[in-house]
Amino acid sequence: MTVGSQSLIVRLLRHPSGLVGLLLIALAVGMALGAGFFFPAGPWTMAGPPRLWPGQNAAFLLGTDSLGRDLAAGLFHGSRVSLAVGASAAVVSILIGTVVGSLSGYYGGWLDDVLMRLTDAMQTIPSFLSAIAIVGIVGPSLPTIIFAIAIVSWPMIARLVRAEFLRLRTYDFVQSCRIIGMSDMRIIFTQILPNCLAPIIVASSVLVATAIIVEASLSFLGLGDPNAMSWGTILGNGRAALRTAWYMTAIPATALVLTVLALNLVGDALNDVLNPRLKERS
Amino acid sequence: MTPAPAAPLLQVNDLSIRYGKGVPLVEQLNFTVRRGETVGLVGESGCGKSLTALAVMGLLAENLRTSSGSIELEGTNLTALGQNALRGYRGNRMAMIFQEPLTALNPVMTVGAQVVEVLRAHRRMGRAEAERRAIELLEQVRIPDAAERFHDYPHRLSGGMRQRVVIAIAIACNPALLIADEPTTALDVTVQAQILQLLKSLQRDADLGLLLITHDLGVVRQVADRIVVMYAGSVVEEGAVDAVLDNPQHPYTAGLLAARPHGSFSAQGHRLADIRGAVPPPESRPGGCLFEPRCAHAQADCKAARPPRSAAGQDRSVRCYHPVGKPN
Amino acid sequence: MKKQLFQLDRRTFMAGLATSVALPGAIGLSAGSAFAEAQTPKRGGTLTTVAWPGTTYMNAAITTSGPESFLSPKFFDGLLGYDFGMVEKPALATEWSIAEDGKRVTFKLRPGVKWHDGEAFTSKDVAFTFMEVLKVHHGRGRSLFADLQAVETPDDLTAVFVLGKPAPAMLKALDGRESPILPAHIYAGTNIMENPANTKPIGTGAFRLASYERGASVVMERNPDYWDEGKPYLDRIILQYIPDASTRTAMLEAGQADIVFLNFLPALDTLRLAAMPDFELVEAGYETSASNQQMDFNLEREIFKDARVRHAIAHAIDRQWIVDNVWHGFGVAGASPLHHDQRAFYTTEGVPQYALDLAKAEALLDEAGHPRGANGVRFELTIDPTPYGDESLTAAEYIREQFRQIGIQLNIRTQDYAVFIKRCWTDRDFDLCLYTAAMGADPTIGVQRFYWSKNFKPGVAFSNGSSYSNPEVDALLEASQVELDPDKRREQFAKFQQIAMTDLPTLPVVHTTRATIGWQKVKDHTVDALGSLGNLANCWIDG
Amino acid sequence: MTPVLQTNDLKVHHKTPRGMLRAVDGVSIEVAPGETLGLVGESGCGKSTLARCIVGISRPTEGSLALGGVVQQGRRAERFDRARAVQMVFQDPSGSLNPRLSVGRIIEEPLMVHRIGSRMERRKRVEEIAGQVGLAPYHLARYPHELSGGQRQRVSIARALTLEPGLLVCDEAVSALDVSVQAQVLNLFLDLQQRLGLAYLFISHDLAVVRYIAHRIAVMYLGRIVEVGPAEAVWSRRNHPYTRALVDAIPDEMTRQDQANLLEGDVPSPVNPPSGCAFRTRCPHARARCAEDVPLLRDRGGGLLVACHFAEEIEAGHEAADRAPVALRVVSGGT
Amino acid sequence: MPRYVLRRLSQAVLVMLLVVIGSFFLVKMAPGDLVDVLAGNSDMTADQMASLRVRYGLDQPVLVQLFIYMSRLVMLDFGYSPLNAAPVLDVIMGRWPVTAILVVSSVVISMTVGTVLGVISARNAGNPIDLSISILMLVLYATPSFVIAICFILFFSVFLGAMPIAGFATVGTQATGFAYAWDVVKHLAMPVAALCTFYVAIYGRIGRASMLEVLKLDYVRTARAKGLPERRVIYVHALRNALLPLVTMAGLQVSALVGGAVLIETIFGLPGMGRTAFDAVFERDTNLLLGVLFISSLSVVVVNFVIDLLYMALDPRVELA
Repeated sequence: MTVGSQSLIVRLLRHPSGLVGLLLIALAVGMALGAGFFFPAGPWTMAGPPRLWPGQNAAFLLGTDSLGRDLAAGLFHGSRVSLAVGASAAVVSILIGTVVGSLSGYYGGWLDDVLMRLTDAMQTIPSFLSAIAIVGIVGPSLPTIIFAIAIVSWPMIARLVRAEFLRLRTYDFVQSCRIIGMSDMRIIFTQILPNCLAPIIVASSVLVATAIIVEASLSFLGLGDPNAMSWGTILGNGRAALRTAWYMTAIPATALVLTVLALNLVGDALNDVLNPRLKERS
Repeated sequence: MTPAPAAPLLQVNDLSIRYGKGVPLVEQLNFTVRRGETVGLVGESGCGKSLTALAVMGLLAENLRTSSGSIELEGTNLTALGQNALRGYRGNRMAMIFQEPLTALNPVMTVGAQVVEVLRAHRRMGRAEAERRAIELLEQVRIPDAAERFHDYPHRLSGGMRQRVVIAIAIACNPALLIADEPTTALDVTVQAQILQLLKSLQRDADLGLLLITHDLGVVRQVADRIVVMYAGSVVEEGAVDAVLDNPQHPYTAGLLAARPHGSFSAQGHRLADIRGAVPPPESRPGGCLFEPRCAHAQADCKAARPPRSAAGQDRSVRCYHPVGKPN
Repeated sequence: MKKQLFQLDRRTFMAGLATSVALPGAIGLSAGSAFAEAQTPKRGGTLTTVAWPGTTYMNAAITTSGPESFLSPKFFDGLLGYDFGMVEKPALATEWSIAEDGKRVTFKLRPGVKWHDGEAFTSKDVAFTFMEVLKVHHGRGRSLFADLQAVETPDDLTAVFVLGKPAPAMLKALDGRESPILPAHIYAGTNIMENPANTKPIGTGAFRLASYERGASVVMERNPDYWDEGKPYLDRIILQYIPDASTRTAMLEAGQADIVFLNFLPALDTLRLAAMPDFELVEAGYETSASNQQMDFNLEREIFKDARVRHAIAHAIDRQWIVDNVWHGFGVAGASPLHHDQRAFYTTEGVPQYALDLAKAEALLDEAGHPRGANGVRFELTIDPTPYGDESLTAAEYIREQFRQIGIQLNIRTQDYAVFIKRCWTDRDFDLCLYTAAMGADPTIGVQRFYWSKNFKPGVAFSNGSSYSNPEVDALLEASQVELDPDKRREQFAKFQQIAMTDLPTLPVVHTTRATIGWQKVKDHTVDALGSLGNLANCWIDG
Repeated sequence: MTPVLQTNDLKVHHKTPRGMLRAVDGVSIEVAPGETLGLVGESGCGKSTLARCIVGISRPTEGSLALGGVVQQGRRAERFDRARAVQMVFQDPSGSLNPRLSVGRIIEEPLMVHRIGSRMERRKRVEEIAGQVGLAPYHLARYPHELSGGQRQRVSIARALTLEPGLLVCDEAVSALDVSVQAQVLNLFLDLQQRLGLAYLFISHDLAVVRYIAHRIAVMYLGRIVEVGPAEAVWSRRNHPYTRALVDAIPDEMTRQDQANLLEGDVPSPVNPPSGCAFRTRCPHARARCAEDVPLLRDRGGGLLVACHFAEEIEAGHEAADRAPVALRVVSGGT
Repeated sequence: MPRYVLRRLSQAVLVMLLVVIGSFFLVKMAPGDLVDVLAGNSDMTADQMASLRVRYGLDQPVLVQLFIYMSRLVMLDFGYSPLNAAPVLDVIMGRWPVTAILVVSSVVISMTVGTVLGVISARNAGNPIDLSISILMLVLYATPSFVIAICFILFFSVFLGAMPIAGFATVGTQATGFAYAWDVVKHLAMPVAALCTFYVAIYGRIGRASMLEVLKLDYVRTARAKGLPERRVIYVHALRNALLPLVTMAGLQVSALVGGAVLIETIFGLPGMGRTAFDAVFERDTNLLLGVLFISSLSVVVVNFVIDLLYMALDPRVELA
């Protein structure tokens, strides 16, 4: 559990799926960071002739979309939005989920009952439906989309954290903290939570991946933010030209699939490397 | 109490077990179990006693292997057999009882089904016949209302009852060799006594060879005929139970006996004779005598090389350059 | 592209036609089945088509929404039909005449017509439909028939419309789509909106309802007792509701649908299929549903009160680019508040046009007192594109880019339909809104509502959203409502078009054209101005 | 002297779906300063629940609990004082230490919570305590998983000692250790008691360990104390049939004995305990009266209290047979 | 048993109550209402809109509307769907079976296929078979269902011309009995498969991990010690226990599938609950949206209850406590 002599990154890089995953993610993050440098005009500029196939014109390596926008620029700038949506939605849902799960798991009793029924209710309403309803009703903008994804994702984290708390709170080291007079909040934050970090980190990689897919699905249904170019936006835009210019769909779809794949690979590797259970007993 | 000498039922010769290609966990192990005899295999956690049992059963985890030596059961070398052939022996000619009776039973199958299963795996039996026999077996291990318990799931039974079921499974096919790995450690002391008594009587009735693995010298004294003491993957001393426990020759055996709390401090005012330090992990075992770093009697030669196995009387051996206790 | 060449042709062609009422059947716009060499129709067969969204009712007398417009004419007839160029032709009425003063219109009804349930069709049904249903429940009917005071029924086969003042536009709105005739014996005395017959139609039309799976499909079967003897040719029409446009393409391509009307495929797919030998593209037959994509300036916003700003914006938007890249050629660059299918009135003569000219746009903005700020931005605006279809959003994205070049920062705001309607016409919380709206069979029906100051009615969707008010325009529009002389009406509308394009409260972006794409084997689906919005009684399948 | 621990008719009941679970059902015990009270009983008898109740992890349903003469009200504000009065050492030496904290930090934690001393002072104190329990300074930088079981238990003890409590509750504190290590830890407990005047409530299922370390022994069965008294008196007089059965069941490495009088069956469920004497269902001496009257603890002389209707009879019946070998064993064990 | 049922039931009622209240307020958060949409379609006057609002009760304060809605709900009255010109219950009853069949068959198929793949993978842990299955599952996991759906249509229907693309059955079909069933199977094959892929991957991965974990447990060792054939050890002893986390997953999957069905129903033109909800959002058909949310949540609750029972049947340790 404890990070030993090697740093986490080094251990991830030694793990085959960790290595592949990290490389792919580094690529995506690199695209996000480099977007402004490589394509300073932004993704919206109608820079060239519409529907230019990849390779047809050296200035537009990946071709252009129906409005003559450079797909490469879209892909780079899109990675910003897609990754940002994924990461922020994950952060928000982890925050909510962790608070709910910790309180529920630590205190139990009526608080647990109330919070778990709330969690049940959230999980009972089909989550993608709620996301659609929220985005549809509040209006599609990035904050709304992030909020909608987070609001339907936190129950999973809450359950995970709660289960970890239920498991960990019976551990004697937690009891001993209570015996030395430690306050509940201090126990939750300094004793139990650090020990649930591993499963949360593993889950968060999946969460980011899921959020990216959900955002793309929303865009596919026409519920993307029209002022933010994400991979989902390009996918949605390219759809009408699927049969005439399939590259418009294939390029963002590939980016999407590879990123999600990479996040899952890293998640698997983290799972192995972090070894989230207390396994020291011989 | 001493059994008549008989042909060895189980003979373990120079057995070593390694983790992959790494250091040996168990080294050069030799011991025998005769028909109708109970051998107590004793040692502290990590000494390799459970590994030895699993090696005999052919149940070592995939990353562990027996790197040398042989295990002969009724004259057949088990290490030379393939898994399929070995399967015919397991549960049939040799059987095993595990430490944790709850986890040793499949939680989602009735106890009856788990007994029936082993019968049908090794005996040509119809379902009805197997069920009848299973109930008999449950009765034999003194489970009250056996016919009803037959349909219960393991979690409905107490720890002692579960261990009886595990025993019933083990003896179902009348094995020649029964290996019991810490069969009573997880049980309360009153239940432990019941189980030990049961094992003893079953062993006596069926003329079983019983290999009893335990860390509790008291249990060995009560049940076993011979004792094999292991330390850090090796046998350090073996012999008849009474002889070894009354007159231990290896400092480790003696230390174990002395460390056991006895009497009353408040009344007698004595400290326990502890053994300093801890058991070394396999990768940092000393080159000389394994016990040397902890031994109060260690001398210079102990560091040099592993002491050989030396006979110390009839049926008794010890691995020590400087045995303690009364010479035989 | 072949397609664009053709459209240029058509524009010049139509300019030539502007003064004459179109010749029946003479507008051969494409190699459509309407003009293929005469073949003997074969009877039988099932026509499968796809559409979206699903329908609420099957009766277009109580709603103006799209799905009903397509469905209703199959079950219900109107008094009249229209040949190409919106020339009246008989349907349930065999003859019609207008009194001198234009205040009485007499219809002779077709004898022997039976409702699907066997009851006889009479003038009572006509009177009931107009007075009790269309005047009350039909969105456009309410204003169109506002001056219809009574329908007299001297006998079973005569209906006399009594009008408060002349209504020349009315005669263009009597087809089965716009004004379907309902059976009085089913509807009279009931709550019309909740009458079960709204989804179990009993009409006089060519087809009867065979089955209906709500939201999924409608199956229509041949009405054996149809008055137009021998018709319809088809045994059944199956309409499947398919939400996804690409799926609709796939179905047509895989032969799981025979034909797709009303631009229900992505434009690029339509063009791709049209280039294949087995398919045929027809662009005729949508005259009653001619639509413009247009952009309202909210004239209540201070910045738009200055016409130079509006003109500058018009100069910044290349409408032909939008036609080519957003509509993929299915349309004509916006040049007038009217639609070019309103041939009798449409003109560009003397109508100011705003060619793409970014420099001029910038100059106008400078002149209007909106210099570029430190960051190059003059001011910020928001555009609300209608959430139906992709074209509004895509066009908005283009406009955003154009605006960036002249120093206007444009934010696109998307929302669902309810919010869009509420924002633009109720709350009036918008700068620019971009939508596509029907211009109607006659400008009085479809165009006037956007420019008439008396139709500035917050809360009413697709009313005068820019809050435009020009007494001269009001006078012209009001005069044309009652003008019986076609030439005078034409002049009134010509003047209107000139003023409207000068004031530019609303920028016409694209005059859209609609298309039907189907397998070659489907014949005669578009034989008049109503096309697929008619009854498809002439349609047949070859082979 | 004021007892460091005094409970009076303490009860801990839990609601379960099957009914009220009477884990602790009226326990009155006392521990004097510097004294070791051994508490024995089979699993499920309520000894751990009692321990948790004493250290404040769970609350008593009824009865009173006084630590160092101060009656505990169960308020949150009491927790600092309680922590200074009583600490606990747990069974599982790996689960009782936070795997993410260094040994030094674990030992320091109580001082930090109680805001005792400056950083440097705390460090010094930690090293001092670590030395007391036999840990070297270099151990303080290690993490729990890098230590052996015995060392981990030393860390647990060190942590319990930092607040200098008068009483340590040791719940099966040596049960998970190997015999050789167990001896080391038991010796440590004895040393600490002598040096610091600590009192222990020493809970174990292992009667031999308890007899060795305790001044007095209490035997618990189904939530109640059935026998309590000086260690040797309880061990050798065995006035309660349950105590007798426990002692008889210990397999002794020194002699081979015939286990003739074994208890039958298992401990009944504490949800539906038998009427009258809870032990009667397994008791070889049970009679009609046992089903009706709940036996109360009675003074049997010599500080021995026994809850059995027939204690006199049982002691008399076995006196002759039992005394001799017990005495012998004590002598021979003293090597 | 009754005690357990009672407790679960009260939990379920509470959950449903939260669902109703939550979805009601969500829907009411929306700017614009049904009447705005109707007005957009029918050129209404402000007066007409006002009177429509009175008719649909939209003029009342939100809490009053909630109270009215809930009191009607008790009598299973979901109100009227103006969009469909029919009572909400009628609409839902027409659409529910589509989604139910879609979801149930997806759960069953993905669980079966996923488990089989997971077990094969676990038994071959570390070798090329395991590796290729793991890679396949990763790809299935990472590919959004709508991408897969589109590929299916292009390949099986357009390219091969083999599969019907849209609908639940051939429209206007006269087929009955087996022929009808086969027709439905053909229509649902692609949607179900597209809906399954993600979950095949999930089950496969969980199944593999769970199997590997179970194979390490003591009772599997006991089973081996009994000398049972390996097949029996795997499929009788290990599998049944390894299934438990998969069954738990199925409970969550049902809810997610109903949501995921939106995309699949959209692409395959299936008139199901998901698409209905989607349209209801955009047409502000509040009653319909609430009804769909309610019924789909209720279905999820019921299915979860059934899954709990199934879990209990699989795992006797879960007592009725």
